[in-house]
Amino acid sequence: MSLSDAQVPVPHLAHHYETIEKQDYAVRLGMWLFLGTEVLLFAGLFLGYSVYRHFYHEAFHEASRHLDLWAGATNTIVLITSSLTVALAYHAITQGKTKLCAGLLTFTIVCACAFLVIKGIEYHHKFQEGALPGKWYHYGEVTAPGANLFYTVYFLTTGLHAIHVIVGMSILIWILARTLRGHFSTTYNVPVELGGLYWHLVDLVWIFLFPLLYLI
Amino acid sequence: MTPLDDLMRRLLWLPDARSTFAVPVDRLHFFVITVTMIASTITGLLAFFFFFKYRERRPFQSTPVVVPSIKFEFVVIGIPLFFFLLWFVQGFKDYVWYTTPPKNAQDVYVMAKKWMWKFSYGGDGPNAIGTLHVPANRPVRLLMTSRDVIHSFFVPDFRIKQDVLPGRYTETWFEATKPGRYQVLCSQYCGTWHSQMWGEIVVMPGPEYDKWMIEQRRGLSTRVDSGGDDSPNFHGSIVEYGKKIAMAEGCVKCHSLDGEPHIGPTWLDLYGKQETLEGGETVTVDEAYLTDSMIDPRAKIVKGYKALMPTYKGRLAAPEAAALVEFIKSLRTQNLDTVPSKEAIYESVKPAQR
Amino acid sequence: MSQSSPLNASPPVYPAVNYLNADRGVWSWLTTIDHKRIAVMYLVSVMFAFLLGGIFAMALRVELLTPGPTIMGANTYNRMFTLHGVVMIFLFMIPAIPGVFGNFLLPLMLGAKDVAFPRLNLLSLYLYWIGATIVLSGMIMGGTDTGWTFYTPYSTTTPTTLFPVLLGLFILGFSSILTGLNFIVTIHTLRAPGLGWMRLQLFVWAIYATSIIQVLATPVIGLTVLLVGIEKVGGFGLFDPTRGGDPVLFEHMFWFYSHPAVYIMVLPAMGVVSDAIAAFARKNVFGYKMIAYSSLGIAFVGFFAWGHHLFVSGQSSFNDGAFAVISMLVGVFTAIKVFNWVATLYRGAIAVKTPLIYICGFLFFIVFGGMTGIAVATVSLDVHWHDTYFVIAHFHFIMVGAVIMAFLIALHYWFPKMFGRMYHEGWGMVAASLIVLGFNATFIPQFLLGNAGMPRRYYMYPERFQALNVASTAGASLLAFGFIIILVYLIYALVRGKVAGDNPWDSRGYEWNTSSPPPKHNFDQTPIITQDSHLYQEPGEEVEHVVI
Amino acid sequence: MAHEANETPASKAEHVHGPGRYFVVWALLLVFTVTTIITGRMDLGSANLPIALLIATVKASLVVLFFMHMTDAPGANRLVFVVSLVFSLVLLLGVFGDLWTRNPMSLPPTAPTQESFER
Repeated sequence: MSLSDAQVPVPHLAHHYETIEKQDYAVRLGMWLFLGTEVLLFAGLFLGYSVYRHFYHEAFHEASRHLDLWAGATNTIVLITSSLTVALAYHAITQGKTKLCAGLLTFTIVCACAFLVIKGIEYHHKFQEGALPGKWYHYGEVTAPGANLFYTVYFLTTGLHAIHVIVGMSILIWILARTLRGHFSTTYNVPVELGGLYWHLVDLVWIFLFPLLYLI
Repeated sequence: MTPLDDLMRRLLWLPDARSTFAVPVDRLHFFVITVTMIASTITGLLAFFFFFKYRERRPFQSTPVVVPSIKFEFVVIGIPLFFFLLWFVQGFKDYVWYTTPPKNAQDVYVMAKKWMWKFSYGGDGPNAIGTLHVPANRPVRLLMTSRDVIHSFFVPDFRIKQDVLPGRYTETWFEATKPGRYQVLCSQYCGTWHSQMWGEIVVMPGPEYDKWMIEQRRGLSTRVDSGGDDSPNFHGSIVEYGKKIAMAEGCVKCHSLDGEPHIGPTWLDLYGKQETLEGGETVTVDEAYLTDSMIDPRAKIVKGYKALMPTYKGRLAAPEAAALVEFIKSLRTQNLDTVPSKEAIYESVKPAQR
Repeated sequence: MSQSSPLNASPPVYPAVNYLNADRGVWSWLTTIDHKRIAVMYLVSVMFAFLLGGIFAMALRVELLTPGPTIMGANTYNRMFTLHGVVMIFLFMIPAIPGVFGNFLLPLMLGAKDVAFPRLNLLSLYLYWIGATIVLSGMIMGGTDTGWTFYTPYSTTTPTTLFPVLLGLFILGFSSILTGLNFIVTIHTLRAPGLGWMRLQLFVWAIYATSIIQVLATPVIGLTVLLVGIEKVGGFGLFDPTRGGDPVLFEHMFWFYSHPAVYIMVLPAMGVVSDAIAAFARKNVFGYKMIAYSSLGIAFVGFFAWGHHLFVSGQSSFNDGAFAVISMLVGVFTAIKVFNWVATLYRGAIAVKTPLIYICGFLFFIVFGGMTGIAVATVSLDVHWHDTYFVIAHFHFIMVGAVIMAFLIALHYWFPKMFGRMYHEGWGMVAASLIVLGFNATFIPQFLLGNAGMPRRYYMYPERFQALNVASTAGASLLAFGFIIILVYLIYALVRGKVAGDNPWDSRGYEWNTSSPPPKHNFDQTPIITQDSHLYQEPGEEVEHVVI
Repeated sequence: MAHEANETPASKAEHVHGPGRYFVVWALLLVFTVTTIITGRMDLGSANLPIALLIATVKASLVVLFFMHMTDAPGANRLVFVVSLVFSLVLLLGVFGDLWTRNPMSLPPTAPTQESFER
């Protein structure tokens, strides 16, 4: 979205801005505002989690023990590492190292795929076990009242997060393509920065989701 | 209750204040609304007066620069804040009193369901659909729950209202101050016939209520004591009459009208339907099947339901059975909205049918 | 600018090249990134939505003429009031003033050539169209009967079509967020040289505060309608009591957006009035800082007041009290504005034109509507009024009495700015008087109905309520008549109206620093702001300073 | 002029830091991840939640401050992000103010069955 004002290959100054700096400033502010809306979007889901954890403390505790901790932990490490590489990619492009940047972006995208694959395997297990949300719930292991709601919250939060991973990944692929075509340079790299910001947000959400769902 | 209170009440179209809570509420209401009317009128008139007083006297007229002093700012913040906080304090005090039922209050259980109110008393007390009998000048606490969606229990004369939530209880209480009949309305939107989900509270003098309760407990009372027109020579459409009977006989306790299967099959779209019976054979629901099922309910049980329905042989006169059939026939999804019903259905209180 | 003396005034000329005729053809409109053209397209769209919502409203009023069925069945009625609410709130109220006048005027008032992200702006409009289409297609697909509040578990169990409406609202939410985001960035980055924060026009401040709410609150309603949709289609049970869910949680999440959403609608209205009063009284805005900060105050405090919609819902008494006392603060901020508006008229040079009639009505309506809001936020009183026509009357006083009045003020005040032509003043006055009168006649009986105890969303009602309902319907027809007059003379003015000239009101708002209608890029050269807006003295004239 | 745009720290201020600090942050994040797994499985009872949240907050802060360059961001951007967090808390606290003090019989776990009601 905020990227749209910079779709032209060279640092393009839209007619209503006086300087590139001002335009970059505007675009960054727009991105942060957008990240703010994302925070509130997830806040609604975290609210749902908190409320039902408050009501069904036992069930949530018990059910969290039935999630695959190692899948969750691996995914955490994968996302943190991908966050590092995307930060490094931005650093590389500011220094004009286009190839390094492209390599790091590729690595990030691979990480994103890895995350989705692991998540998919986890989902697959849950489907087989019947640890499903709401009316589909027929998992015998957790019987405390409210267990179905744990899985409702689990699928909603991780599902929305996974959608964000896919969106973030698509943005990174687009940026990678433009990097390879040589659109970015030491002077013009705002899209890389913004794509990176979005990806960090995806990481941020997971940093909270992981302990809340898997650990407590 | 002063004459001034009465005058205000009439001016504002408020119903009479018939509970202990209504009196302080109305007082505060009058205070708030009077200040509101004065403030808004003054604002409008002042603006109007300025339009005249400071009208443009020549084209392109210059004007002075007018700025507020600190004093002005304090005044414009202080005056509204003072009034608003005053109202809040008084209102919250009354509200806390209203949300704290007295210890000696008598409990009545209220169950809301699309689109009716059901009341039951503790112990061996009676159950009733649509009508709640309570004593005057004694606190009554209502413990309410809903069977389907959110409803809201609203008695304008008592100035009380409380949402009724499915799956949990909410409570409210009141102390009626004068015997009489007061309407109960559902005020939380709950579907097609939300606007007809009415009930009635019958407030009786204490001793009379006690006598009534003893009679109910003995299970002797079958007398018709509701305000509605329950006489057999009911003037109105036969469908409406059927609806009344369905309510009065408690049919709707087990047969829903909204398509949702309950203890018995739903009545919605029932007429004309092919039903599979317990034995496996099928039957078309027609007048004959419906009438037979009232007289001998256990003969042809629809698959998936238990044989729980008591016989209504001897309890329903022929015209009543016919009216019921007509009522069932009228319940079709596509013309759900044409079921005529204008008034609350006030039905008699019968002992629990067990 | 018409600083020139009236004596040598030449007849106004219509600018030969302006944004309206700079490019031609439908395609040039649909692909435009010019904020002014986008504003005009918004204007047409919201007027259509208003017409639709108005027709629903009239049908509802006619149905309520008699206690029993009048012209439609119960299910039709229930679908119709849902649509009236959804269309009026999400398709008209929320985009109306920001979408039309915010888009048109914000860059002009800032001395900018466009909004910060012009393409994003067009995307907002397209999302609005897509969302609106989906919502309205839901109506054709059978309609929704939940009311615009979608309370669970009714909404998740109703047999009617709900999903298109929820999906449409989700998309409309995006449109709203992107508009807000765009405006915030615009105000931060595109102010003309010399235009500091304390020189911004109050309309800009109001839009700024509105945008903050849009950005912060809208994601939550987006998520909430999504959850209801998922629950309805997939049975996830998040708000379903039979699966351990809590329907009151839905109410919390819904009102976390929908209460601030009231300020999304009313704050721009207040901004319009602040500017229009100054222009027509030829006065500096009295208490500029107080009005500006109170806009931000309302935006902020408005987020802490949602619980007053849940007083009788089973919410705890502690929360009831906390939310009630915070709601009072919103009232104080509004009161500050009202005092300052009236004081702005003091010692002005007031030209009584059509917008002034609406302003007079607005001042009465917002005080009465606002203070009845305080009344319903007074907990013990709300118990009786909650979900009755009193609440309906209260929020229509704010929504129609304040917002639509302000919309009409804006439309009349800036009509020459937008189209360079004037409407007929006489007809304007007639329509304005009709509307102010008709409005009172429609909604004052509804206050009384609420007192008498008539709950909202009632298809049929006990006979004792009939007299007031008939009065209200009569008022509504007056109101509708007024709107029809406006529509007719505005369309006439658009085609045949007198050429207005660049600044027919001799207003000193910054948006008049260019021709009317403005050229494609707003200003031939970037304006440099040297003084506050709305100062009505001639250059070099000695200024009289008054402190009250 | 839009003054703020000019207040932006000399446009690429962050470049004075080498990539080294990203690696340090990454290492810290990994350490905290391991810590939270260990403390999470230790079953510390009621302390579990605060500890997990504390660690998560520290990790998130690291990401925001260094990976997302919040340390170098202009005031408006910081304000935007902080405000969104504040309002998330408002949402949470407003609802919990209700849950903590609501009449217990109005809360889901005590949901009565229909049978218990029909007496």
